[in-house]
Amino acid sequence: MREIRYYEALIEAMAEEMRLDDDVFLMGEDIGLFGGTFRATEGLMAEFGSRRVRDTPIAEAGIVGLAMGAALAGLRPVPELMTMNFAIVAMDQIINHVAKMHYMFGGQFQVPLTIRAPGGGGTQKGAQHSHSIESWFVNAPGIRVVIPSTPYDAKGLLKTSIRCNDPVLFIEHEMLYSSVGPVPEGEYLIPLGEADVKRPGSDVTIVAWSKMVLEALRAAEILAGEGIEAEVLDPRTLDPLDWNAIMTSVARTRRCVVAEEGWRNVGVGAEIAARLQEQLFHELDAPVLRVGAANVPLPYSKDLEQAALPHAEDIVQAVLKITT
Amino acid sequence: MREIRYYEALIEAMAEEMRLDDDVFLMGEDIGLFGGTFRATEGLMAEFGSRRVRDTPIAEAGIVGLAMGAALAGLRPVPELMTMNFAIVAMDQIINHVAKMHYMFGGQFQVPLTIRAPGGGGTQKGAQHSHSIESWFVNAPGIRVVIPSTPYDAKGLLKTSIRCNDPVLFIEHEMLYSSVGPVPEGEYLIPLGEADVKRPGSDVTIVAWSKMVLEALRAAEILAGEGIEAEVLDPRTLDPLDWNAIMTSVARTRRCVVAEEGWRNVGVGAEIAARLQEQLFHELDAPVLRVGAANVPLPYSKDLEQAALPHAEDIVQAVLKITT
Amino acid sequence: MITATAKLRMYRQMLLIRRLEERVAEMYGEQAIGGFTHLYIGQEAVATGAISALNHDDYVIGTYRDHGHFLAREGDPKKFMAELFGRETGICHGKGGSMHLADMENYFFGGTGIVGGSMPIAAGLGLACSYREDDRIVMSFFGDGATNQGVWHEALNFAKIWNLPVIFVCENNFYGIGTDVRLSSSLTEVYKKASGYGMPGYRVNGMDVLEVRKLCDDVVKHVRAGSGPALIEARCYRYQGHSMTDPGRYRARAEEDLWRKRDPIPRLARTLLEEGIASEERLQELDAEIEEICDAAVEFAQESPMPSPSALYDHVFSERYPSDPHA
Amino acid sequence: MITATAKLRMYRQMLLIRRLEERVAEMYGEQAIGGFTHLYIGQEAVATGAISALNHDDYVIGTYRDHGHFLAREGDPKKFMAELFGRETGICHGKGGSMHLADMENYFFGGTGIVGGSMPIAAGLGLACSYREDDRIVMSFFGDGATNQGVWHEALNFAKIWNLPVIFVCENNFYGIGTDVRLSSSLTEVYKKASGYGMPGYRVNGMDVLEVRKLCDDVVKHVRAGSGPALIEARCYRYQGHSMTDPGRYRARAEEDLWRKRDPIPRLARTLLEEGIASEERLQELDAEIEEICDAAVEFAQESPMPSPSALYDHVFSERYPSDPHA
Ligand SMILES: Cc1ncc(C[n+]2csc(CCOP(=O)(O)OP(=O)(O)O)c2C)c(N)n1
Ligand SMILES: Cc1ncc(C[n+]2csc(CCOP(=O)(O)OP(=O)(O)O)c2C)c(N)n1
Ligand SMILES: [Mg+2]
Ligand SMILES: [Mg+2]
Repeated sequence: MREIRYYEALIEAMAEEMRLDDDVFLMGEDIGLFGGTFRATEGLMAEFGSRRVRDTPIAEAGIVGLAMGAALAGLRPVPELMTMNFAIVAMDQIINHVAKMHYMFGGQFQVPLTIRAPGGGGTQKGAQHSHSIESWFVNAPGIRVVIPSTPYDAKGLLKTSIRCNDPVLFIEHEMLYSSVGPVPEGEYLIPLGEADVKRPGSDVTIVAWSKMVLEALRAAEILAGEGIEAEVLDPRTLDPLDWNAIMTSVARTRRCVVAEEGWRNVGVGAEIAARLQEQLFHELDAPVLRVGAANVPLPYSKDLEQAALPHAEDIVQAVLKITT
Repeated sequence: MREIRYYEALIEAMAEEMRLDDDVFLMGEDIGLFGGTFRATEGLMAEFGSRRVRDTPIAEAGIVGLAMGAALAGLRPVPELMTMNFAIVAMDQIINHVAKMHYMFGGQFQVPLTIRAPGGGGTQKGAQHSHSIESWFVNAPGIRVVIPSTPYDAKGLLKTSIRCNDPVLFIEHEMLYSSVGPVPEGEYLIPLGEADVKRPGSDVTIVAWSKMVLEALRAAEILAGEGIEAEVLDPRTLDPLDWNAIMTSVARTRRCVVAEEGWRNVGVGAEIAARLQEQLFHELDAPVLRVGAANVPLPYSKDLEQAALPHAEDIVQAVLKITT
Repeated sequence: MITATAKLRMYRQMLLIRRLEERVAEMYGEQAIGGFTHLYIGQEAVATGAISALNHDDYVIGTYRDHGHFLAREGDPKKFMAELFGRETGICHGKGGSMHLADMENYFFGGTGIVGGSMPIAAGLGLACSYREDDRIVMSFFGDGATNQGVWHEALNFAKIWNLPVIFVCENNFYGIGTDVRLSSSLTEVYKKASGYGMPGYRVNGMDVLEVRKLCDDVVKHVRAGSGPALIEARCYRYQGHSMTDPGRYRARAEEDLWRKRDPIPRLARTLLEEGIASEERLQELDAEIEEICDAAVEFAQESPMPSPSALYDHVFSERYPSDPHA
Repeated sequence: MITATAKLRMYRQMLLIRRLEERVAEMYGEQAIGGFTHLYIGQEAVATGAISALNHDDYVIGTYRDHGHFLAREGDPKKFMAELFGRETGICHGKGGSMHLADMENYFFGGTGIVGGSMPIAAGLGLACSYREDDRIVMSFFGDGATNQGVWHEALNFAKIWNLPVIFVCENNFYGIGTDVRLSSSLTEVYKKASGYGMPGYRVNGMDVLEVRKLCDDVVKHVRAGSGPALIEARCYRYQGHSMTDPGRYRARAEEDLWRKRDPIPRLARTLLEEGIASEERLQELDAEIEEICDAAVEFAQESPMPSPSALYDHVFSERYPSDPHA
């Protein structure tokens, strides 16, 4: 199968949906003429013009709010926010408006909106550009949270998100944009709420998403060397979250480590650990351990930043703690 | 000891600190002439005038940002946000600025800022006024989270917060303002990070904060009727969080229920449950259960709202599940 | 030129809003209604005059002070009252309440509780109109206090640079809760804020429904023709407290009296009589009609069932998945 | 009247910024510097002229494009370069990097990465000045793109209603990353946005350090005297890409050439020579001096240690508690 980059998969997904449906349009900062800070909209203005690929002022709350209004009127906007940290600027529009309108109006209006934004650190962008805050959006009901780790998942899930009649926060990762993976020619969709086993294993389950899937796979390699077969489970979407797949896998392996790039303290991993011990209290052979970012804003200095972020080695350590 | 209301305790704390230190001042929407939506600043403009009790425009990001600037310059602002839902409007200022400046500037500036805001539902204010989102602020490092349940704790902790050289998010509760409790005359401080046993017990530990402490105490009464002695532990501050007290209590009772008003999914309770099973895996006689809000925006209709919010009865059910 | 029928319809509309809200106040007192409830009494001329200049399928959006706009949009008084009672038959099935009325059939997008929060959404509705090149326009209502909120600025800028068909109607009642506009706003003549966006700004007497209508007929014509967004400041006054719980000590008695003399309803009544559009008798008939509508609305609300407990998890999403709570 | 010494100092200042940033570009190429790095080259006259009109203890705050302001504030070139190298000896001990320079000793409050985010903070610094009635003032630097952000609006409104001593300096370089100001802003003559706040607005040629200084001397005098906030638009041009990774395809070659002819450094050099303030030789000496400073800065950075791993948990809070991570 052909291999393409993560950002190219995103471009294909958007282009295909835009060709199929004139209601789909893009808006965001420097997504048009400039082609997108991370090239994720490259070439789209050339094909679709400035009506459907709209460069905006720097006003995140406005971007989300305008997209929200257009969605209420039945269009399918796909706004891009340059980073998840800037999504915080639009937090009120996303949480108090986008995620609540359908409910508080008793289902009268739908909000078919897909907000794209990359999270993640690792490139020394410091404390105001690099954080992973998916946990807040999973905590608050009313918005789907999609967070693919491979080009294949990125394309299939973005197409599904754009067709979804509910708001979706589609979280990308700065370090994944240039990653390469197999993506079939032509159209396919991946349903929300279906986890994917990125590597099968029998001794321990590693639940990881976004860039941490790559770290988990590296960890699994290392662990295989130690004779430990780790299963790497990628939920791919955090709302809905495929509890069934997680419970089934851990019921089998009886051990679990959750790896996320966000702050570990009150992260999504905490919810997974909490539910595992609720539902598999007697099946678990060891505590569920969590790997995540250190409880600090991300520092600029390379070594410090790396020390703050979770890596394969941390996952290995956690697995060894509960398997030996 | 005399008994006063929660909001009166807050007023005393602010008035005392303002008398002691001219650098302390208040700002917020309708806190002056109007006396505060929940009366928590009543009479302060009369005593301190409009220089130190400042009515602001409706601009939450601006309110927090201006307070932040004043704090950087060495003042001790105590801005009020009318509800936690409106704090979301100021989310970028709080998370990307207030919580990160000290770190990202290598400790050069301090941010002695205390942001006051009430969370909580129960009065049919609907989906945009009633949520409890403390979990986000506990997830993000750099800001202290204080969340008192009684007039006594409210006064002592607010005074400590105002004197703290780091930013504090001081979370009140709309349903607690008129609650009454003993508060000694004169000055006292309560250190951050010290949990308080609101009721001692030996059979199960109920960790609860803010209004849920009242629900937990009601639950403990009911459980006592069933011959179950519940210990009600109120951390009082969520950052720093008194892990020591929680671990010690649960190591003794071997059972724990966490009760919070925020959405249970990825709430602070998830972190507590996750750490308990990490550290007390072999001591726990039963899974740690969590009680929290249903995974929905708060509906207006009274019965629906009550159904969405956690109550003593839910705590009782959870405790019975793990004790019988 | 405003026809006699139009004038009579506006009178009826204002009276309906006034009387229904008087019932709301009464029912709130009886605790049949809860939460935050913000009355529109005194400002009826603004929503009535402005909205009457629109087509049925134009888009309208407002704030938590939304009773008047919902009703001026021809929302059903029964579903209105039932919503405030939190009943299953309410326009939002009891999920929204007073602050979050919305009405899909009448293109009324609510009913939002975050001051300023509706501004970019209004611009977004305008974006949809311009994107589809239908000849709809948008009317966005908000208060004087909202104009100091950041998203207000963003929305006006977006509307201007993209030439969106949006009429921003500021209902300047001179207070945001208890805060005088002079304490909160660097420009107290709100219409002048339009200059910061190269947008036309107009001021109108919001206590005179005919003046409001006249100006809006004009502005609607231009905006529909593609002239881009406009800002209207309608100066008005709310006769009640900010919400049902507001004692309202911050306003001078004399000021309140002055504005009560400008009550838009008797004012239009005088015109109707002077112009021979309606007789005393006709107006009394109208009163009676409206009383009946109010009675029927309250009765409908009282007799309607509460939402079923299972409704709690409805409408979080329109599409469900197995792992959703109680899916 | 700007003295000869002042002019010479400004020349030296601009040259130092230019040369140091050329080193930054070089070091970035060698991957000694990472993250987002935004060069100020071309805009030196703005920070240099404006900040030279301030007292040492006035407050200054800027954006991620902060090298020029940090240096114009007399920040130490060594600590500057060390910070960009992420070293322990950096002004922020390596925690901030290029976007987050700050300098307590010189009252420079950074260095913020959220476009518009520094605006209310600047007003808050002004609030502190007015609260204490010291005669400090605040100078806040930001770009054309920032003026469309909501907090920009809130900050100007606050500053005006509270009469805060803040000078808002917009460095209009006509682009926000690749977006032309004409596509993003309803008023492209940014200084006119002041009218939306009843605030004086001024425009100045940001490529002429003497004009910038002259205007700022004036505005500083008024603001310090209590006349309230003011907005200055300094029209300028960045010669490099938005950040080190920007190919900059969105600008026309002709436009770039035009602005390069307006380079503020040779321009001032000509004046210095014409007015006999400095000779060719003196200017060459200056070049040499500054080369040495740059060499020393780079050397210092290269030889400085990386932060110790334990520094990771320092400065999250200034006061620690037992339950803090690694307390
Ligand atoms: C973001 C936000 N901040 C504060 C509030 C609380 N609040 C509700 S209405 C109101 C005053 C609004 O005044 P104005 O815009 O003039 O509208 P009016 O109530 O006068 O119609 C305030 C401060 C809110 N609902 N949302
Ligand atoms: C809230 C936010 N949105 C987007 C960005 C990404 N970004 C960084 S600089 C920039 C352009 C800013 O343009 P301008 O204000 O004109 O300043 P200039 O870079 O031209 O000096 C953008 C969009 C950001 N840092 N913060
Ligand atoms: Mg008002
Ligand atoms: Mg610019």
